[in-house]
Amino acid sequence: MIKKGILLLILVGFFAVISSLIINFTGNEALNPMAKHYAENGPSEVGAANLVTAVVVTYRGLDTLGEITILFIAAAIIGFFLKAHNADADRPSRLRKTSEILETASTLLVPTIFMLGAYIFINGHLTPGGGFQGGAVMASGVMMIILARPTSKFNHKLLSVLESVSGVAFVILGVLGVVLASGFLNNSFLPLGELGSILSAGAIPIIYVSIGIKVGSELTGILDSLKEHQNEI
Amino acid sequence: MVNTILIMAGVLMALGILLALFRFILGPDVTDRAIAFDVMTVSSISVIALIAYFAGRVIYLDVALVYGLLSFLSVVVIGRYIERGL
Amino acid sequence: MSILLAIFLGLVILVLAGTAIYHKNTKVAIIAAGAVGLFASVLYILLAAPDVALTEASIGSGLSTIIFFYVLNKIRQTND
Amino acid sequence: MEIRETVGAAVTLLGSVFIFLGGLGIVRMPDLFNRIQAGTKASTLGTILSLLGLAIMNEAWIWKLLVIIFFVLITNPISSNVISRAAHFRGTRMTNKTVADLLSDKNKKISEE
Repeated sequence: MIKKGILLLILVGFFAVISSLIINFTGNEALNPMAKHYAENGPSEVGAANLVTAVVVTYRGLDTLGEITILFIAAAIIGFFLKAHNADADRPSRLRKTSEILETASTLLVPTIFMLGAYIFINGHLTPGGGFQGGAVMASGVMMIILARPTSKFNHKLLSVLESVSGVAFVILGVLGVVLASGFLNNSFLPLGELGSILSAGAIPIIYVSIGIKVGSELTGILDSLKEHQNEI
Repeated sequence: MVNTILIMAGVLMALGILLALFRFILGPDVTDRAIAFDVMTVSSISVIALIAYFAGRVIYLDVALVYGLLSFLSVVVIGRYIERGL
Repeated sequence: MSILLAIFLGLVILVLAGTAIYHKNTKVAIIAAGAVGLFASVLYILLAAPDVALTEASIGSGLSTIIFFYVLNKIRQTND
Repeated sequence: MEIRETVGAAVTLLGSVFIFLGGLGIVRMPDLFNRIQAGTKASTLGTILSLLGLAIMNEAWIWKLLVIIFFVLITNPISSNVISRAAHFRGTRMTNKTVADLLSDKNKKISEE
């Protein structure tokens, strides 16, 4: 009882502190100076129709590199721990078989999902989306394969090669920005092109393709190591 | 005229989502809740399309595209987990 | 009109988040968390942020639910 | 084109009525399989109709909306099939009014003989 009373007092105190924020709230009418700079100079400097892409890939490209590194470390740790546990799991499978409807649907749906993922990260500079979202959609396509055919195996060598090559390509593109243009991940060493067409925005589509492949292969690695390794029934 | 009809449609969609939410909270079993989740997902695709119409921006439909293709995967995973097939 | 829809979505998210926190059954809690992601992405579209909505749709509502269920499956297999 | 927009809006309204009925069915039906039937079918039809109405209203969006309709039409039956199969294997009870259960063991023996 006393405990609840103290809790209530704490809550009321919190509300008293925060209430002035709620009462005096006014929405942001004008852009702050940095956002204003991005909004005014972004299209001419970067050439991307989707301004979020311009910020994520070029102005704040280092943050994206950090995010990808974090995802890579997470995938590596999951793979490390689950590999060690899976080594002795060689017992016979008691899986219930997949229904024919799911198997038949997967033959139609898996290519469609991969196509949607490729559309999302190739069009990243024109429409919403980009490398991360496209990679997640690609990993969902792999998920569909695992669900429809649980005994299918993946080529781990190919996955790790794809991941390393795309990561190195991302860094090399960034360094090319230092050498040929004004800074790390500057995209203007390729022609900017016409605003709104697919071959525009300099190196952004290439950078996004490498990010998409990297994220997709990392998430695929996570899903594959979480999967129970079952034998054929 | 057109806007009034579309606002009525939006209110009906919101009511449908509310009823599915009711089943989600009430549902005696996991499968009931999975079905309620499925209905909520499919209904929110049309809510997204309606928002895209009112905002007048075709790029919002990309999100509906992703939902239309990927939302069924989580329901399939729930089903395979329940029937011990995962 | 859009503020009414935003309030409705916020209330639905609150109810689902409460379910996700307080429900005894872990499976129900995971599904509720996925549904929170679903309505949050609709809310992001209403706030004119389609990039964030796409991320929430593909990761928050799709992949994270799947990964949670795989982890539950792992726990069930080791307990048997 | 005033008439065309009105027709499109009316189709969207019809779709939203079906979505509402799907929600009503999912609350009112007595057991799980009836709920799957009511909820999934009605909400799929409702979504298709409301997207179709929006496609009638402005022709610039028609291809993207048709692609979304195609995806919903393919993926939604799969999820309902998988979930009902799982519920059946789990042993979910049906209502007393159920007439035929073709997946049960007894019926399978009868059909094999």
